[in-house]
Amino acid sequence: MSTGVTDGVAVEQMIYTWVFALVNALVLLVYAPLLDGIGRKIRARIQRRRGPSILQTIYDLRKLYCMPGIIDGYSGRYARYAPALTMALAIMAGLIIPSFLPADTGCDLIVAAYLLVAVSIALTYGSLSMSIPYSVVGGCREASLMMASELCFAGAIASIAAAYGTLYIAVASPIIRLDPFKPSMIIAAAVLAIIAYVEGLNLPFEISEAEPELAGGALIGYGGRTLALLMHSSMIKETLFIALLVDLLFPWSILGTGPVGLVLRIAVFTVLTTFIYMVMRMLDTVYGRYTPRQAIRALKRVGLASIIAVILASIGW
Amino acid sequence: MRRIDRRSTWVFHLNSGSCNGCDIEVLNMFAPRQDAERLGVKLVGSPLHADVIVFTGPVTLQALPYVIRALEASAGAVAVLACGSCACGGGIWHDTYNVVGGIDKLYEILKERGIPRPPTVYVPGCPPKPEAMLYGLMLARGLARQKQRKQVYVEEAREK
Amino acid sequence: MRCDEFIAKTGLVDAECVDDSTVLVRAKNVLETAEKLAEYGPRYSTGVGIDYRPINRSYLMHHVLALDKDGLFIVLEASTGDPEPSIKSITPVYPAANWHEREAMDMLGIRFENHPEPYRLILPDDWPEGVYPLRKDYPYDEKPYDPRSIADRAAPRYFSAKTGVGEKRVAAEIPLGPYHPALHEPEYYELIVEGERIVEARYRGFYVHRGMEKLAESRLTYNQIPFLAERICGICGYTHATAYCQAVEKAADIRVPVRAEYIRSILLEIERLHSHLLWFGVAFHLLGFDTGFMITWRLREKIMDLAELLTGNRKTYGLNLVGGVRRDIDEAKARAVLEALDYIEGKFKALIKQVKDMGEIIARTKNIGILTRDEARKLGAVGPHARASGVDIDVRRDYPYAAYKYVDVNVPVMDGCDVLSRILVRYEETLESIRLLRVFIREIPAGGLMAEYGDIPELRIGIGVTEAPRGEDIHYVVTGRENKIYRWRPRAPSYMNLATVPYMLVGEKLANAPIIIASIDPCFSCTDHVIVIDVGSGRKMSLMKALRMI
Amino acid sequence: MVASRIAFISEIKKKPVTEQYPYKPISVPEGFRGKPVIDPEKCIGCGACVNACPPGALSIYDEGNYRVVKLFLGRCIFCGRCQDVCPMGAVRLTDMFELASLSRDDLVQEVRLLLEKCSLCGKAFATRREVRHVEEKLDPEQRWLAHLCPRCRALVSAKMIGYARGCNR
Repeated sequence: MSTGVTDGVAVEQMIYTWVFALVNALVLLVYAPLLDGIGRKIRARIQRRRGPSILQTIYDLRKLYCMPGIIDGYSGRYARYAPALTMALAIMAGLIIPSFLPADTGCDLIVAAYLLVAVSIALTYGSLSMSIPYSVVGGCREASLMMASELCFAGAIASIAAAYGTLYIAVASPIIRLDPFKPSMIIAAAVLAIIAYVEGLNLPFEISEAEPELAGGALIGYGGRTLALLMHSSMIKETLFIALLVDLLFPWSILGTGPVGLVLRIAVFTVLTTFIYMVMRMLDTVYGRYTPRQAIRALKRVGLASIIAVILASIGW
Repeated sequence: MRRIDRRSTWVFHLNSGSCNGCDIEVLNMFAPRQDAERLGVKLVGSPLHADVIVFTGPVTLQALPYVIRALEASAGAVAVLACGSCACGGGIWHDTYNVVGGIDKLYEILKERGIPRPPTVYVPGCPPKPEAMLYGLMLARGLARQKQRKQVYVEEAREK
Repeated sequence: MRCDEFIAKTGLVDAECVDDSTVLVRAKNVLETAEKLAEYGPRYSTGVGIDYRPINRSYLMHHVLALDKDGLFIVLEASTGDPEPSIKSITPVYPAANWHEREAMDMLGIRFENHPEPYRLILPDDWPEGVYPLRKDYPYDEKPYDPRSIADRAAPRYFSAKTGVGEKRVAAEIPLGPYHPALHEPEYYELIVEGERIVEARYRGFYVHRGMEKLAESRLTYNQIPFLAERICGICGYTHATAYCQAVEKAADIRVPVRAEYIRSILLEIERLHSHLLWFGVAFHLLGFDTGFMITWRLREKIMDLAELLTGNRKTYGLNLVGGVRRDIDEAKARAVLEALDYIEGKFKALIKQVKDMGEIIARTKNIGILTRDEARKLGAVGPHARASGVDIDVRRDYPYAAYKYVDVNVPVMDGCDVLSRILVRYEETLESIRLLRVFIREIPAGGLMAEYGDIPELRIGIGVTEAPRGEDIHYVVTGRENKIYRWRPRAPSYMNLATVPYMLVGEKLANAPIIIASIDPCFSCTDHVIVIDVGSGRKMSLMKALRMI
Repeated sequence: MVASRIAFISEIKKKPVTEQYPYKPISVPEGFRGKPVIDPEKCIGCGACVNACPPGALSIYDEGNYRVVKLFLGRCIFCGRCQDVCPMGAVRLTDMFELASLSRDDLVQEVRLLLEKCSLCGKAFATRREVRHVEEKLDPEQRWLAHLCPRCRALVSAKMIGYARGCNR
């Protein structure tokens, strides 16, 4: 699609792509908090509680969006821009990573990774420019966790690149799949899943917002609308990590094209992401919290696995 | 002032020197039996996130400055839930040398500092049942009817 | 050993028997006598300063030493004259006397010679010098200054909610907490670190000082104080009410009916169950395992129901009066207790078994927060905390009271000395509580609930002691006239245990500080009241910030 | 290790234990110590409860022609001592616990009882009901004594004892 703009089909294709992308991003805005609500319900049920309505997170966000933004008065200037920036980056990631509709924006895995990491960085930097120690600590924890998991992410990308012999890993490409018959790709898929788990702030890796230790960590100095933006964007980020995994894992080409294929894609995508999310939330519920050290140590092992995946992939396994 | 949201209420727990009885019952609201989360109530750790402040304790002199700081920081809060006898009226130690004596005395001090008195729900009890606190929250949300009213009985003069 | 045997054995000349298990030693030279008594290996239990001026123009300091093996209390009395009261400190001999002497210093203005840390402990920092609230000439309801004047006191800075304005940022000194911002609990530690090792820990607390002792001897009467005592602590209040009543009963020689003793014991055990389950929940929550919190609190709800059924309220049972109890336990209620116990026992065992399988939780508790046996003894640690360090003490067995006189109590002792041992000791104790409750329900005799007694004699000493969920709870009472108490001094178990926390923290990695503080069961953890001072730069920062630097 | 995690997750199949409280009322056991209520018809204003109340939630004072017994729930610790000591059985702890209210004023119960004036000195000294209560316990010929304030009563009875002993002074 990168060829001539004059080509009518290509133009039509491009319009479709970006309309799809827009729809994806918009639906994500609602879908991510909905997933969070489902997660809270599951958590409650495992704890034998009735739990909130699955729309609860949406209600919470609605309330926060209706409030004026509150920021700790002693925070640095950057802290004030961080919420909007984080949201913008999250929406951008939502645009280019194909989710419900097959928006083939030519999204490269590396670009997707960069954008998702940028969401975390924006959030972390905001929390670091606060004067509240909890916020700073939360930011530091988030940063160290991010660095450790991004290293694993890089390993997974490298193994895919090695397996397919290309540095352009189009997420929507029907060719590049995490082949379930190749050991290296199985490991890569597992690593990607773990990263999605870690980045989704699930226990035992939920160390940056640790409620009993840090009282909300990075988010503590924000209130009202700014808090809503940050919470909302990190939910979107979490959902996009799962979306990326599903995109790379599922052989979408078997669904065919046309309206039927489209509907099938939406259904399969929704079911798969919801399912993966629910499993993650279940695990989250039955784990205790690592100390930052333990978390990094655990991620080191994942990093080691991803290096093995690179080696396996380069020898063709 | 912003109205309280009926579907989503985040509470921040502020202890001003209470005996822990009320504090545990506040936590108990979120235990499986009562499960306040089903009503959209969430306990938050930052006063900036709070819609409602759950206030316990009689306000000791040692704690007073901290309490004032915390109330000043909770800009988004729209109501206060004064839980227990200590918060409502100073409790058994309402007049001792180290106790300010309940939330109303605190409001007097706050008034001089230019902080208006927020809408307050008094929840008596020593400690109140978690359900009584939930009821207080529902009252603050406007979803429950107040049952307790002032009762005055005046004996009528009758011929002997 | 009985009191008179002890006096004969030691050859103390100025000693007399208060009752069978209490010796009063009137020391001319308190330090010398204290050193002499130290040969018998006593544990420092509590220290009581008394304004005795209305009686004989002197101040008294009563140090209570406990001989656990013999079930004997030694009251070591030192007295001093009026204008400038001064007594030799015995803290060099008994480190555990540190806080008690400082408290007497704060509240009565007694000076202790050679005290290693003569700093303020109880009263607010800006409390005026020379004003001593526990002196008899100080009115209980007089505030030494207008509360408004301290509203601006330099409290650790909160963050302001205004957007964008304010001074240039400074590192905040105290972070706010999970459910409790500036204060949830009367604890506040200053940690001094070198790199990642803690080299010193200091304590400042008593944010919840409510002037209770003064209130008791001024406004309240004998039978009102049990309700005040119950409100010392919202978690283990009933044990305080019982200890107080036992103290007065001992002073006035009142015999409580046996049925009333059983009822007291049943409720004490119910309170222990509720308190231990609560602690398990909070510990799990701190370790990030919220499901564990929910499960224990779900089981605990059954205990709360029992309390409500037996006493009419979930907490603050309000059951005790001097001389007995106010409510009976009938057949139906006894059956409800047994049913609830059956429900809880299996489920609780299963939960702990599952938790023992969880690697991340074991890793965060094993070999963390070591308190050696010697340290525990020296500092006077009590309760499950001491028992997890191999100190074999339990008031229920050593100084039997209420219905524990009639049954055998098994005391679980472990020598892991770490957080994990404290968890396991409390687990064993929970099961023992369930067993004891079954025994009590089975063996409770018929009889009255309240003893008959006349006027309570004046100026008698009474010591009431119970095993609270957190350890030995000792109430010291001097009776007064006009239906009022002369001096009442409750000493909660956490008072002793908190002093051990700095010792557990010193030398530890900073990352483990939160769960260590929680492990003594200070009702809730106070991880957020910890300040860290870096020796190198002299800079203060929060614990959590320092954690990250590791 | 995995087995215990699965055991935790499998709890999801069981029914939640949550009650439906604000929507469905909950029951409290018999003997629950809820809101204390003074039965104004029975109360005689003797003040026994005020003396027994540990926190001082109950107070008693005279205002005009009335003696006021005031109960401030906001300070009440629900111990039930008032119920124990009330000679008339007028104070009772009910099973009401939903006491939350939007104003402090709503937490007050007042019972205003008419005062009786001493038939000698004319000073108000007790409520009419209390006088009547004492009267009923006395022999008919002594009933007039109940209408005297404690001071006058002491004077009068001292005189009477003097007469009885045959002392003329």
